[in-house]
Amino acid sequence: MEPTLLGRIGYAFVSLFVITNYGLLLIGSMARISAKVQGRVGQPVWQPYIDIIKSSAKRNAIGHGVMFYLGPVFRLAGGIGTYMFIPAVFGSVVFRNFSDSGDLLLVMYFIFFGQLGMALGAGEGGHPYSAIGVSRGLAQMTAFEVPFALSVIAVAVQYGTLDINAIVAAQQGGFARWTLATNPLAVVAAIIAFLGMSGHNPFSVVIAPQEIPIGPPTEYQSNLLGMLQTNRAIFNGAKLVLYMNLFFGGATNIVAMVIKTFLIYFVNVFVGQAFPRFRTDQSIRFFLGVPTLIGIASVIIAVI
Amino acid sequence: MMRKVLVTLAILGFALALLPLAYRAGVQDRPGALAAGYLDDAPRELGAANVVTAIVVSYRGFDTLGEVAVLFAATAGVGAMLTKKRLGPDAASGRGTPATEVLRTATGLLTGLLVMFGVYIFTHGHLTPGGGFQGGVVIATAILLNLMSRPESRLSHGLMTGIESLSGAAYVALGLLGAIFALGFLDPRILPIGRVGSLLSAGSVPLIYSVIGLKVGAELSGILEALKGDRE
Amino acid sequence: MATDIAILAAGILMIAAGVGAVLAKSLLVSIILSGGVSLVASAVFLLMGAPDVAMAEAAIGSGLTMVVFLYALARSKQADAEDSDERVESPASETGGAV
Amino acid sequence: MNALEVLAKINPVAASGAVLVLVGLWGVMAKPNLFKIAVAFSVMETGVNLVILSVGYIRGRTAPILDSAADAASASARMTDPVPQALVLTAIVIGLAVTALMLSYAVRLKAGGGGSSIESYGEEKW
Amino acid sequence: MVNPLYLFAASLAAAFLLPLVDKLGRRVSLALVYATIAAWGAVALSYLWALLYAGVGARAFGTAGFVAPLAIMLRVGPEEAAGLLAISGVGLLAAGAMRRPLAEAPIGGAMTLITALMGMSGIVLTRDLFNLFVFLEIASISTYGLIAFDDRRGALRAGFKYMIAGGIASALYLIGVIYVYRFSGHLNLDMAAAAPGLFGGAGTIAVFFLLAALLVELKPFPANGWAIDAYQTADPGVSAILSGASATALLLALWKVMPLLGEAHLAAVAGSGLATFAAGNLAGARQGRARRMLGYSSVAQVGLVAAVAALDRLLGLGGLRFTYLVAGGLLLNHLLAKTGLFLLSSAIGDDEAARGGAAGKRGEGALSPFGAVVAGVLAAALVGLPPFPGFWAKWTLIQALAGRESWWLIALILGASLVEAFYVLRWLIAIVKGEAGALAKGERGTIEPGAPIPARIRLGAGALAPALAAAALVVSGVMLGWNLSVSDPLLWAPFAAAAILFAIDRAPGWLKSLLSIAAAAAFGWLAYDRLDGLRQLFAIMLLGGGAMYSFAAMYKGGARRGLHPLLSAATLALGSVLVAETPLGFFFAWETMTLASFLLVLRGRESRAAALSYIVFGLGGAFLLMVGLVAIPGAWSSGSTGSAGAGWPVFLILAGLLVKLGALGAHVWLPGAYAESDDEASGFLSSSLSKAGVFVMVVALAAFGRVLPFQATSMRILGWIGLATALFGALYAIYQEDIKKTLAWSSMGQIGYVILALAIYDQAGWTTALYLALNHFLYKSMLFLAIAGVIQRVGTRNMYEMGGLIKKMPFSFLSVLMAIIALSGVPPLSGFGGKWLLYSSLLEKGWYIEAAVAFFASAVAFLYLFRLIHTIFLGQPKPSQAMVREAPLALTIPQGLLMVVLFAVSAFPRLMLDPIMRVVGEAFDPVLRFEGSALVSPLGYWDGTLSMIVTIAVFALCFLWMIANLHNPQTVKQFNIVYAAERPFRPETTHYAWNFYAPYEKALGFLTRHRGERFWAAVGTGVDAVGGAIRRVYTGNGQTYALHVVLYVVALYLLMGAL
Repeated sequence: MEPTLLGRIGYAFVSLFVITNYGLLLIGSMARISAKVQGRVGQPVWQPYIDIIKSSAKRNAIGHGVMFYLGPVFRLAGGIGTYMFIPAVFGSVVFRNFSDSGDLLLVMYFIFFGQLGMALGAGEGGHPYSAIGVSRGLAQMTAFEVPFALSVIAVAVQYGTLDINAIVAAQQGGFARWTLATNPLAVVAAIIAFLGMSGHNPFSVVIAPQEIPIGPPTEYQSNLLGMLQTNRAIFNGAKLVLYMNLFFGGATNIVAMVIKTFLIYFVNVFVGQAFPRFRTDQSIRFFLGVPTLIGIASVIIAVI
Repeated sequence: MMRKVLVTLAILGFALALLPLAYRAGVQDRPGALAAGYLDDAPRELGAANVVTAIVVSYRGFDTLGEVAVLFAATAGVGAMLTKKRLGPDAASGRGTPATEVLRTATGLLTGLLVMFGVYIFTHGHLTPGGGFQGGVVIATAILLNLMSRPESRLSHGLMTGIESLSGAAYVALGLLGAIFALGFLDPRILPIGRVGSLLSAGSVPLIYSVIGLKVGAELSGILEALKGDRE
Repeated sequence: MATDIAILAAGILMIAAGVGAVLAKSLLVSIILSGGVSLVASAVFLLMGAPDVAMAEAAIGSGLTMVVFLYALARSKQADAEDSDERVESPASETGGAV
Repeated sequence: MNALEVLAKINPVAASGAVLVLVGLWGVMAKPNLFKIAVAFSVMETGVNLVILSVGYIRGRTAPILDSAADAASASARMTDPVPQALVLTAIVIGLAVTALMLSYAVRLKAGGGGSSIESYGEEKW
Repeated sequence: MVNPLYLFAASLAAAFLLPLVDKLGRRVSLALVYATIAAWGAVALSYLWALLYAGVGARAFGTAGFVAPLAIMLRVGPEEAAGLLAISGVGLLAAGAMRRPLAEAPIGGAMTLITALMGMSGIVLTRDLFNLFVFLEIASISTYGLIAFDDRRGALRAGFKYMIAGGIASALYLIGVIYVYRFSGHLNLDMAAAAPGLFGGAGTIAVFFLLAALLVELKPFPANGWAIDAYQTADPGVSAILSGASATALLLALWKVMPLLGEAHLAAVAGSGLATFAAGNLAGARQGRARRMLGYSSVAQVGLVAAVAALDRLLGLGGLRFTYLVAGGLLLNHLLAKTGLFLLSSAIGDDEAARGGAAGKRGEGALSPFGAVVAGVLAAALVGLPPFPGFWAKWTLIQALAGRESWWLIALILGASLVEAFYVLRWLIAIVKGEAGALAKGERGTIEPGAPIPARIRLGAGALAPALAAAALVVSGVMLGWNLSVSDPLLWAPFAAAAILFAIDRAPGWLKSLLSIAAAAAFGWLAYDRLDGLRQLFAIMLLGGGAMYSFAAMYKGGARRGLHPLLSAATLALGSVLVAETPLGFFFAWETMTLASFLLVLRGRESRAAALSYIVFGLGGAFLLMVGLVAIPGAWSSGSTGSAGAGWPVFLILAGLLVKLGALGAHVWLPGAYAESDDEASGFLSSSLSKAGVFVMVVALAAFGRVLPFQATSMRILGWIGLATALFGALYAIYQEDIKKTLAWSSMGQIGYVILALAIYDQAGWTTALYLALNHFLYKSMLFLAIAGVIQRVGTRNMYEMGGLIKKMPFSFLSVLMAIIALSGVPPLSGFGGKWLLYSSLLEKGWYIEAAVAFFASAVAFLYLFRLIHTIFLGQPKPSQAMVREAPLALTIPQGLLMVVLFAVSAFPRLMLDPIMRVVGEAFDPVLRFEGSALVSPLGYWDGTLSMIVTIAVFALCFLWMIANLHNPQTVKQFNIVYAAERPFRPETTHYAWNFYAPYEKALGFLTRHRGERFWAAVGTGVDAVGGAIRRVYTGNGQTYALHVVLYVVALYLLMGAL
């Protein structure tokens, strides 16, 4: 039964609430696991909650102007919006979100919305490092989009549709029907792209300017930082859900979703840790090399 | 070397075109229809004994007008090109080599004679060989003699210009008279045709040839004068 | 046929004079030879039954032209001893540029 | 066709005229002296005049001038072709005009300080 | 009809009496000269009137009271009358311009002038072969005199060479004439032509000599060095007479003897003429000296005219009317343009042989506006642009040749024309712009305060003759066009608008802007009935865009001379491309657009090189288009669709359009043209004018796309071309420091997507293409308008010299922000619709790799877009730009409107897509359809409205959260940052802008090494080398020229024997 508009908005909030909390916990637990692996105690799992609450409560020290304030708004809206356009749980009315706004292409492009706004906001902050970071990030982005696009094309070709629901539907019926099984090359290409997309090692040079402790995070403080932190949770979750839908058979219930996304994230992070950091030009060449070939191969497989 | 080869090739090639043409044209055994027409009609129509003159002055008088114009243009060109100013201060040639007394005396005697001979030639152009051009050259020769015998003297430039201009104008005027009083421009039949072979025959042909003679004589003299370097 | 042979003989004379005029080192000789060509030509014209032309050629082509030449030569102060075949050394003249 | 017939077909005036044209042309192309070029042109003109008149050449005919003895009726039967003669008259005068102008060019060029070879007047090129 | 003999009489009398009259003073004698020449002109006019309007037939006049064959005949027919008029017209113009030298030189100069013109008129009139010789000699000898009359050293040198060649030609002619007499028995032309003796055997050789003499006089390649030297060195007036009047006379002489010619002769004429056309133009390409360059152009043009007349007889191209139109049109065009240009070259001091150091005058500055218009008209006419006679003649010629399938001839003629256009326009640019531009030699695009303003060269009285020639060109061009039934007033509207606006060029800019807008509106209203759905869509972009930019042009004060007429003309020309109904009408409109936009580019500051490559590529594309159009019978006729006859010519059309659209490979003109023109003109070119090419491509593909040979492969290749254009456009854009260059490359890339979408060739693809085109118009307009404001305010185009302008120019920032969101395809703005449509249709079509590359290209676009907005508006401001204000209203108002439109079509995609799909639906089966507000493809769906709502809602939510949590922040100045633990002391160092994408350059810079530029540079070098080799023939040695003449004749003879 088709819910009313008000009902849909209500469901959307529920869905958003779930993903936010899940995302925060995911970050917290991943940091904890990382620490354990490295032999440290690490932060509590709920540390992200504390961070956000603390940030939001703080006084705003300085502001650089309208675009500066709008940057986090764009960012968070981008994260939420991306999630809103993805059906999180197959067949669930609650987690269907607003995926009828558009298909896979809409999601892929809406990812840019937040990034663009964030970059602009940081730009108005006036700090040169933010510009350097954006420059690197965008440069790298053009490169990892290629294998990602190829794997998405492979999926679309394979299932004959760009509709995420339909893609998930086509993968129902056991592991053998997952894209992971039917077109593993596409998954490989997409996973490599994901590392770049998330700025994990070895593609983390993008956020290097922020590591020097005076980058945009210092410009952005208090509630603005809180929004960014919130977004990190939601956006990360949205991307994981998208990957799950495309390559790992989607999820028919919330538990499956949690397990699957957790595993995806886990693999990603720890695969990445094994490599040293690339310079920007190196990572661009890398993405346009082997992963792109893998992507092309995956398309060929899909066509065949 | 290259040039010599090319020149030889060019000449040989040209010969390849020209000589066969000349050979194939051969020798006529009788005049063509047009020539026969001239020969038969010229005396009758124009009263000119000399058919060549009839053609030159009348039938193809327009050519002759053009020919005078050519000479005129050449004179004007030479005159414009070789002025004293343009040739530089030490322009005039032959200064300082005074002519011998013999030449001076002879010139005095001959000038009048030559001019009269020239006039004779062009006034009888319709009867005997010769005509305006040949007569004009004779007159020019007289002037040439004067130039040589008295290198320091100047020709009376104004007089020459006057003769040149007026004889030219007279030529044109005679042509116009033909258009008005006869059948067309340069038509000599404005005067009676007369009897073939007499001096006063062939309509205005003798007149026309006379002004041509004067004009040509004056122009040739002008060329000589300019080449001598006397032009202002 | 006799006329023909006379004309041919005159023709050979003219050609010889013409070649001489082109080849002569001295411009004066050259000019006189070319006048000679005209003079012989006017004789040929007379033989052919063209007295008008013969007169004109003799007076204009031979006589006046020669005078004009001589005047011009005197004007340009070119000594007749000067070698008229002398070339200016220029690379363009060798290749002829015609290739 | 024996040699004599060929010879009879040759127009002697045309032959000498044509060769003279070639000689003149050769002079124009081969001799660099300005005055020599003019001389060569005048040789060529003479040759051209001969060629022109050769067309009017008819063996054994008289000049196209009526004298008191001859009557007009037989003119076309015993006279040569007058047309080329009329043309040559014009051509001769024109030739003189060209020669005079060419010589004044030569004089003027030399007076301007150039050499007497045409090769020294090649500044305008390419 | 007046007997022309009286004119000869009058001329001769005047000439004879001139030395006497001169005693009364030079003024009087010169007046007599002018009166004499004018008399010829007046009589020629009366002849023309009698022949063309009073219905009198051609008439022959006898001389000396006799008629042919005994006497010389003169004939007055249409060609003779026109020839006389041309000779006297050129003569009068030249004589007027030669007033001073004529007054200073001996009277012989004036005398030879009269006889020269009389001689040429005689050549035209006479019907007698020997009389023709006499007049040839009158003309030549007078010319020899004229060349030398004012005693220039160079002219004397050239004159002697001229005489040598002329002497050889005379000898040839005499030999020819006498043997023609021998074999035909006549000297009268008509009777000789009727006599049998001339055809076959020796008669052919006789005619050959005659012909060879005339051809040599017509200055064929390579036997024309003597003539070029004379053109270069004589008084410009004399050069004009030689090039205009003398060529007319000689061409008519050739025309006259044509009845005597056999096939072999005609082939020789055609071959020689075409070779001369090609070689002359190639040699001209290397010329730096203006007069010599015009000389090469002259011999080339005359060669073409001669060839045309012969080709008509050989191939049967269309008979007398054809020859009148083409040969006559080309000749008229040539003689007026060349006369004007020769005289202009002297008036502006480009006359290097001129006495007394005037040679340097040109270096000092640019032409005055009036002079520039005159020079532009003359050069445009010479190059064969509309509406001048050469344009009509060229079209007719190419059409006829295509009808005979003489493709090689077409290629030769057009190729050589292109080379000619190159060097003529290069000269035009040099004289119009001046040698030293207004900008200092240092930083490109910066205005240094001390830079010298170029002096305006005022022509004064010297402009009169060129201006008259230009006016005559305009009038004759319009008449010819009308005659060819291009009589649609709308097609002529651009010229009318340009003329009117030029006339009031001193009026304030706002008035002209309003008039331009009114003109565009009126055009749209008048044309409305003739616009179908497709054309309406494009009319919005073309006419609407033009009007918008005319409005925006008010943003700079002052009269902005020259801008409005050109902008309006270009706008209306775009409109007329839409309404043209015949191939010729269309091509006319197209070339009009090319011309107007070229001048618009030229108006820019440092635009010399850019304008030149713009017009050369523009013309090259247009030529391809033209050949394609004439090769397909019935192309562009309304409603024509694929016929079996259309095959490969469609490729030509497509190739021409790809050049015009700046597809990769032929794009080298694009960045310069867009970057260097005036700022609003750049926007116009990029957002409006480029759509004309899209429009034509849509029409061409709609009509012929289905009958293309190897349809699928061809389309795939076309798609890849578009894709490569998109990718490389974006890649080039990211490395630019110059903001306008960035936008220029971006435009190229966006058009690449349109080409790609068109190549998909189904309903989805074409919907995409039109949607992308409309969107590109929207956001590229916003960008260019905003950037125009920025450049105006900060005075530089280098992005690294800007920064932090968001505080000063918030509205412009907003506009740019909207535009780049749309351009990059980020939802929810309409740009995403384009991306969605593109990928959907690509995937649907099965072009997967293409889709991936397109994805990469569109990601690359982010790079330059972010750089654009960041380095200009964000980061640290420059202290020198502290006083910058928001852009003027003339710019912000259109941007505001465009923003509203952008939002509307983003929120309600059907506003734009419904009309598009209606248009596309006429040609294709539906692939896409709407379900409510969702657009559905077989692969997926997109609901623009819903996604907009969701985005706005989410954004508002986040915004509210931000506001609610904002704890009274302290707003600080822009410099207030912490940088290495200090506040930056010199803010410049902290604005990260220069070489923004250094790592990217390192990684992928090898892709952008401008191979296209290098390729075309190599082509240019090749043409240059060929031209250089050809002109080595011209050694300057008069004797070598004589050798050339003889060798030419011999070669012609041997070739003719071979034929």
